[in-house]
Amino acid sequence: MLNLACLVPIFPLIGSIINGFFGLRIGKNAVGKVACGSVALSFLTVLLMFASLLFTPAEERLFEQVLFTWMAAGDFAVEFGFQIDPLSMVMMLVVTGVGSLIHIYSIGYMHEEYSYYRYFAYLNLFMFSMLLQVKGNNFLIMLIGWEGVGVSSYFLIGYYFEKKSACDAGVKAFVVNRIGDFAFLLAIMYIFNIFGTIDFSDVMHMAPEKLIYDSEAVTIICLLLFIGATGKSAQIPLYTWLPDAMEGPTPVSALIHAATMVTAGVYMVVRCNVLFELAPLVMLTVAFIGGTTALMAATIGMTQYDIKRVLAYSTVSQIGYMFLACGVGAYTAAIFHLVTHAFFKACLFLGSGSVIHGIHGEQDMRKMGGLKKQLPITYMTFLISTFAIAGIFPLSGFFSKDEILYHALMDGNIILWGMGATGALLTAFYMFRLVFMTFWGESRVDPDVHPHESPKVMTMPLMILAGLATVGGLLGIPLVHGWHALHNWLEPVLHFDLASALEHSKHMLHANGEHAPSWGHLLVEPEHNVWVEVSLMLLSLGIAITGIVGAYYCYVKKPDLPGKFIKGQWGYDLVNNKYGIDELYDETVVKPTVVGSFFLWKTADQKGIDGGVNAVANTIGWFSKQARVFQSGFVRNYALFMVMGFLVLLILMF
Amino acid sequence: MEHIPAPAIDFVSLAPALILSVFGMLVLFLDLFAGKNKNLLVFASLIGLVLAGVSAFAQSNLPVSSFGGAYIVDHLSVFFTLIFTFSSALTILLSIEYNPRNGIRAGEYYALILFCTVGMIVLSSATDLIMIFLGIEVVSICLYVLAGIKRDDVRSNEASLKYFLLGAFATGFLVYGMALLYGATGTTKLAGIADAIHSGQVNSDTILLLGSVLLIIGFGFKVASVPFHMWAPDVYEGSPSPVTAFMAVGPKAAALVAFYRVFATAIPEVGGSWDTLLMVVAVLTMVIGNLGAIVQTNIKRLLAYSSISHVGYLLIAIIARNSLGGSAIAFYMMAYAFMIFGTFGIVILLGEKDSENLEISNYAGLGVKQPAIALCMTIFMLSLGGMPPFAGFIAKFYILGAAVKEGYIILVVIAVLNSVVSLYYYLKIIVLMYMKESERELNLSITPITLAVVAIAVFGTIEMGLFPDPILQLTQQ
Amino acid sequence: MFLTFLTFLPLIGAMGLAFIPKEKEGMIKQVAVAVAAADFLLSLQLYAGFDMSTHLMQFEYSIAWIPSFGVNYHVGIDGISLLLYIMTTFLTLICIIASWSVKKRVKEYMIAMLALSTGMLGVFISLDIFLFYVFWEFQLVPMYLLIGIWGGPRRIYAAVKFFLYTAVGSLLMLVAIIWMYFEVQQQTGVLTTDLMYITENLNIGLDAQKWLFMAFFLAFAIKVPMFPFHTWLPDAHVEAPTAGSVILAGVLLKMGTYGFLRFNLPLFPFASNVFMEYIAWMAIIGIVYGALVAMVQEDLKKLVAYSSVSHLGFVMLGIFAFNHYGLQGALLQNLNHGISTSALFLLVGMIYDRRHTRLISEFGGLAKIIPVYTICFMIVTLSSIGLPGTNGFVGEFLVLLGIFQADGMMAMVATSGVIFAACYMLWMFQRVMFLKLDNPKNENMEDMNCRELITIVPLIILIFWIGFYPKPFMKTFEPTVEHLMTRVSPDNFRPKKHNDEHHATAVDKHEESSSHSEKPKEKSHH
Amino acid sequence: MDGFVPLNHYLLLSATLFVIGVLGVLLRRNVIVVFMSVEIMLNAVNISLIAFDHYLNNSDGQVFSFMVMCVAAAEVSVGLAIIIAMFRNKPTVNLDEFNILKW
Repeated sequence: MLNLACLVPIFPLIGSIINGFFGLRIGKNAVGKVACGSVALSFLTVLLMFASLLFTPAEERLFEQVLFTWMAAGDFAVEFGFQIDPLSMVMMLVVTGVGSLIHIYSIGYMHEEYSYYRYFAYLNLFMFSMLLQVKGNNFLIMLIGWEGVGVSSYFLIGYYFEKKSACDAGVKAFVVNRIGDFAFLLAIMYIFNIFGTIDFSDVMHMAPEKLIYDSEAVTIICLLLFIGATGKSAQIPLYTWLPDAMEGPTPVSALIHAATMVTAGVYMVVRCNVLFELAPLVMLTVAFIGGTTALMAATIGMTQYDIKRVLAYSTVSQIGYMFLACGVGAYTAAIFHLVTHAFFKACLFLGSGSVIHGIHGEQDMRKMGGLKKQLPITYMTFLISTFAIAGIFPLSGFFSKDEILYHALMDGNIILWGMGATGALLTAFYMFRLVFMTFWGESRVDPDVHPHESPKVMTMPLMILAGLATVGGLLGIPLVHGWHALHNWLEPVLHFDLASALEHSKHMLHANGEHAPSWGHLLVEPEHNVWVEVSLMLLSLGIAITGIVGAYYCYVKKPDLPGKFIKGQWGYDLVNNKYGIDELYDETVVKPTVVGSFFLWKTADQKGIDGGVNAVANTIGWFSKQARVFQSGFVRNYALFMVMGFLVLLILMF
Repeated sequence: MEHIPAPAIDFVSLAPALILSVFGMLVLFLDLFAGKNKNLLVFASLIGLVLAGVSAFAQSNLPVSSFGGAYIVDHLSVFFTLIFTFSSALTILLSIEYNPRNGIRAGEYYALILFCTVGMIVLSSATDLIMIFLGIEVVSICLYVLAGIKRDDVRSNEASLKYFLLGAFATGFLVYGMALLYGATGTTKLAGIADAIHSGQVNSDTILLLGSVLLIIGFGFKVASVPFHMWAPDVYEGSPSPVTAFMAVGPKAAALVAFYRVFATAIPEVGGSWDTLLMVVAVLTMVIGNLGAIVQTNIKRLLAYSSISHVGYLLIAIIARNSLGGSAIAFYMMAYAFMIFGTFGIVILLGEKDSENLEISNYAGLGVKQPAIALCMTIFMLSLGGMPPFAGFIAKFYILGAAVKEGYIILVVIAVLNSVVSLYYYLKIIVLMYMKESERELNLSITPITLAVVAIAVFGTIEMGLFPDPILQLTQQ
Repeated sequence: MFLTFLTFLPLIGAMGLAFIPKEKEGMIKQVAVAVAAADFLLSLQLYAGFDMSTHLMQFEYSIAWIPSFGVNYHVGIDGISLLLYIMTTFLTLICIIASWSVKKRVKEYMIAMLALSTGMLGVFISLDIFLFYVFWEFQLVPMYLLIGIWGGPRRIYAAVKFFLYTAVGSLLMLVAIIWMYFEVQQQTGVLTTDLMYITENLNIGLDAQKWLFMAFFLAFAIKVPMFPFHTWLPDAHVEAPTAGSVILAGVLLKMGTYGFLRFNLPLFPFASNVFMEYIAWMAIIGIVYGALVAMVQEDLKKLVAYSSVSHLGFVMLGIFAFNHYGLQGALLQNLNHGISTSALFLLVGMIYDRRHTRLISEFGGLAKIIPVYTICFMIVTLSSIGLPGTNGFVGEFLVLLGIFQADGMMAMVATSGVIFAACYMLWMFQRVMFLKLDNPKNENMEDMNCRELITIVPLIILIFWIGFYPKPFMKTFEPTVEHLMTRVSPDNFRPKKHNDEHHATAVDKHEESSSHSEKPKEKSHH
Repeated sequence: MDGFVPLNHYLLLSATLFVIGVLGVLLRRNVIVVFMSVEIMLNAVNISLIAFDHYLNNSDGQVFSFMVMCVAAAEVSVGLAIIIAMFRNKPTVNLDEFNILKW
């Protein structure tokens, strides 16, 4: 049953090829069917595989399928193979599941588009690469998908390619991602350098023996990997592309820039958890970067008026949470949040899409308001998801976020928890600000636009996702040991024996004749304290409600309050234009590169090198012009030259 | 009564020279009856040349020396005899259509060529200073006349005058050098000189060295090496095209052989001191030759300068002073003969009734108008530039090889860099032919015999480039 | 013999063309295509008959050519040359098809094309230095004519520059060749220019090796072209006709890298090791420099030309990584560049045919009117960026992997080229294909026609084929590279091996260069 | 014995004559004079040839000098012919007026 693995990515690929090359001929209807059909097919296959994986005993839940050897040079050989284990299974379920919903939604959303086929070709291509990425059994296959999704997102962001902003956003996204990939590539090479293989299972298996705990090598590797992750998952310092990526069609934002692609980084970190466990320094970095990103993005989110940008920043911030979780070693929590986030954030984006669709492409919240009557379904689903993301019991967001915060406090420290908690507060605030500004209050929609609820094909996915957002929490019921389904499910992947790893490290250090520091304290497990957890839950619930109330107060009770409050605050301005990070990058990186290149071309290349080459030629030409002067035509000069030559020779001779 | 011992003379080995002299006189004699139509003379002289060429191989057991070692016929001289007769024959073929068109009616023209060839043959096998002097003078005097054979043309006159005056001037130096050499070593036989130097019976080294410097001037003038080259461009330009071609190949080759014999066989020991001089001369010759050629707009002048630079390469072979050098020169001159006669054949073909069309700008658009001729010209240019797979490349490889073998790497590097420069102006002609549009229409009269000469030359250039082995073997004996 | 036949078939074809009256252009084109196609299909036989298990020369044929010089006509192919050879025949075919739109002097054009093909093929098979040199110089001429006659406005400047620039290098190489020729005669008494023999029997002191290496290096570095010697390339590319650029990028540049593998490394292994680091850094500079300069070009062809500089930097880097991954990567990258860049030039040529300009600023928004073209262009662009799944990635990754073994720092700088590549290619793509179609001249541009598709599609297929399943290509290199490694791998040059005094100087300099590549060595043996 | 003139004196004489001839060629404009200077050079050479001959007492020098003489004679005839032929087209003997061919 698991042998179907290879089929999963094939379906979307075929779909994409059909749509890409024959899309125009077969007509919109067929295109939609092909696209959704292919993804649905792979979703079904995944379900089948899930079932069969479910019924294999936990310790045998690792299945590798090798199709062929991709590249081989000397002892370097990469198989083109897939790895099916609980982790990749979760990802596949999310990707194909949410993916197919969004495909269906797109049929409705994009139906006026001329190059409808192009859109679906790209979207299928994305599914293909995303699946490759989560299923690859070694780093390079992952990299194929990793860059594949990058390209497809480049296409999809630049889908409206006649808008300059869209194109720029696309290029920006791709290039920034490339910076991440650059680090990722180096990491892979380094890994091969040490392990002699880049196969996930082998590397993870060998890591404890080959790498010394907290040694330079492992730190560098993990750091590089993490940089790669930040590129893909829009974390500080490489997050700037994601907000711009909202230039793409909304379903794309939902699928790629919320649910699946941007979480690839998290997936990768979790996939390499063994390595990260060995690099405590990097772990700490990850945690802090995650926390900071969560906080900062949230603050920016509060100030934005473009409905999609608010969501974009919230995405950045939520992924920050996931990294925070990874950083403190709570991988389950990270994946858990990844899943729930996929649900509610996809729902939110699709909802916003439906809103935009309903009021004919308006994205500015200041031109919305009071839409809950015209768009009831959208409103309901949107509200549910908002509650979920704000972390209101018993919606999915509550559980996942809460678990992260708990671990942040327990395995991390109070600062990390503080960041998370503040982030939660802000999240609740800006999300409800969004809801209130969009759906409540009196309508600010310009009069000649008549908002209307979206067709069923669009609302249906909304409802499904909202449902998932509601019940998703059940995956990880806290408090009671053993009820945490996701935790049990992922256990075989995340199992890591720190003690033995440390032993190995000690041995290796002694082999090198160095003294191993005392790592005893690392092995004491903080005992699972139910009461702390409960109190934390209540606390965070409180925080969330505070945020909501705050938002209600500012945007429903006294809508004019924020305006007064923020007037002339330099802090607000700073946040409002995103801490000027984009400008900073422009000034420090982009411009110098371009100017420098011009210098290289115009001065170094044309004047310098080529100038030199031509100078040689010209010099010769000049000399030859001089040389002919001697040929004066006077016999006596010629004779003179002969005599002079004779004298010169004499001088040389004697 | 005592009787004077007559020097041993091997007439068979002298056959080429003798035959040619006889035929020369015959031609002069026939000229009396020939009247307007010179075909008879042409025919006679061609026969003479062919016979001479054939008879060169008559002598089997080489080397043979006559006149008490003043005259030696060895493989080198046989091969060169071949080059001479061949080039003279081609010259005559070229003249057949050129002369009437350009108002050269003198019948002695052909006789002079034959006599000149005799001189070259003598020069190439002379092993005695006197003999060398004699040969050089025979050649030069014939050439003075040939250069000015277009009596009513001022340029032709000027050419011959310049050539004559400077030639005589140079002869002065040459003879003086020979005199000093003779004085220093007490003999005029090259072998004797070599022995004298070898066994250290030299009366005065100063005189010896002075002599060799003077010789460098003398020979330097004949082969047109810087700074004794200045006559060349003017004379080449002024003289009738076939004569120019003739001058560029035959006499130069002869002088080179003599040069080689004197410096490489007679006074190699003092080489240590004169090869620096020769190197300077060689480098100057290459550089000035190429620099001069770049700016030329007149094809004949351009070729004159290019031939100067080629002399530069050939001098390298003399400097190398090894057997390879001699055969390298031989091969090079053979290849060069093909290229030059081909090129001049085309130059003549492109002449019009009224003008000779010597401006290279007239070659523009030839690639379209006369693809075949353009192709041949391209081949000659590339071959002159030393590009494979043509004769010029093998020749250059040979020469450079001779020098590298003796370890003159720097010299060789300079040479190759020069040949890059030279490529520039050879390419310039190709550029004109293929990449420029022609300004004016030429009313060409493509004449069969000249075309045939070009064809032979093309064949030779390619053959010696692709399958040089037969000729290499000839030279390497 | 078969090789000889394949090599000279185009030339024979060219001679045949000479007899067709130049009015019958259609017939001339057909004949040319027929010859090229035949040559290509037959050359596939080589792959079929190639024994992948040995590094020895195959299809070897040797016969005395100039006995008195000891020159043989000795040809053969091994893993290094096999694919280059086939690619040459392949690209010749593509180019001749692509030159259907040539109007001016078709006959000469086709003749030059076929003659060129023979010249290039000869370079890749000759195993006699003299023969090699003959071909090496011979192919200059047709290329020179192609640029000079059918090129753009500044074609003459470009052509002459191309010719002389190359000549400088190759003539110095000639001196080196002659030197070795006599050296080997002195050492072994055999007068020969046979490469195999010289490689086996000539042993040269380090100082001499250095000089010879430099001479050969100059010739090949100019051809590649490596960083400071590259300025002839943009001019040549910009002025050359489409097919000319394709051949130039696809094959002629490869002759440089091929030269390094065939001559510099096997003949002067020690010197190569001494110079390794400098050359590696030159290559890296080339990578970054080419990419940066490409970024700001206004002319499409110039942009591609500079990108070639960057890509070939990768190839050189791979060669001078001196380990298995690097060499294989380099060889593969050689092909990749041949495929991707040729495709790029073909595509640029197509819009040039339609609009007679190559200025990026003249275009924009083409994606709307010529979708098929856009797709092709996109794919090729991505492969040139080195996207995983396309051919570009496999080669680049192996090269980088190789250099990483040698020196992490180098690897890091070199890898940054990947980022810049994305920048300049995508930026160019955006400015040409995307944005508003605001230039009315572009509005009625028609999409690719069947003939153009025929030229592009095979290349695109190759792009993905190598991208996803490079094995059939890479396994041809394996044994040869293995053999080459045993010759040049730095650990051959331990101090103990060289006890003569002048080597002692090199040894310590040589230590660090070797110490880097400890790891691959010990690995490639377990 | 007395009355014996050492070789060097002859050599010096011939050298002086030779230089005179050279200077004549370099300095005089008149074609004929230049031509005569050349002849002087040749005769200077003859002097040294004879001197060497006498000094080395073998006859090569004399032979050589005879050769030089007749060659000189031949040159004279040809040279004068050329000058006359030229004079027909351009009635002057000023050497500096003959420079159509240059550069």
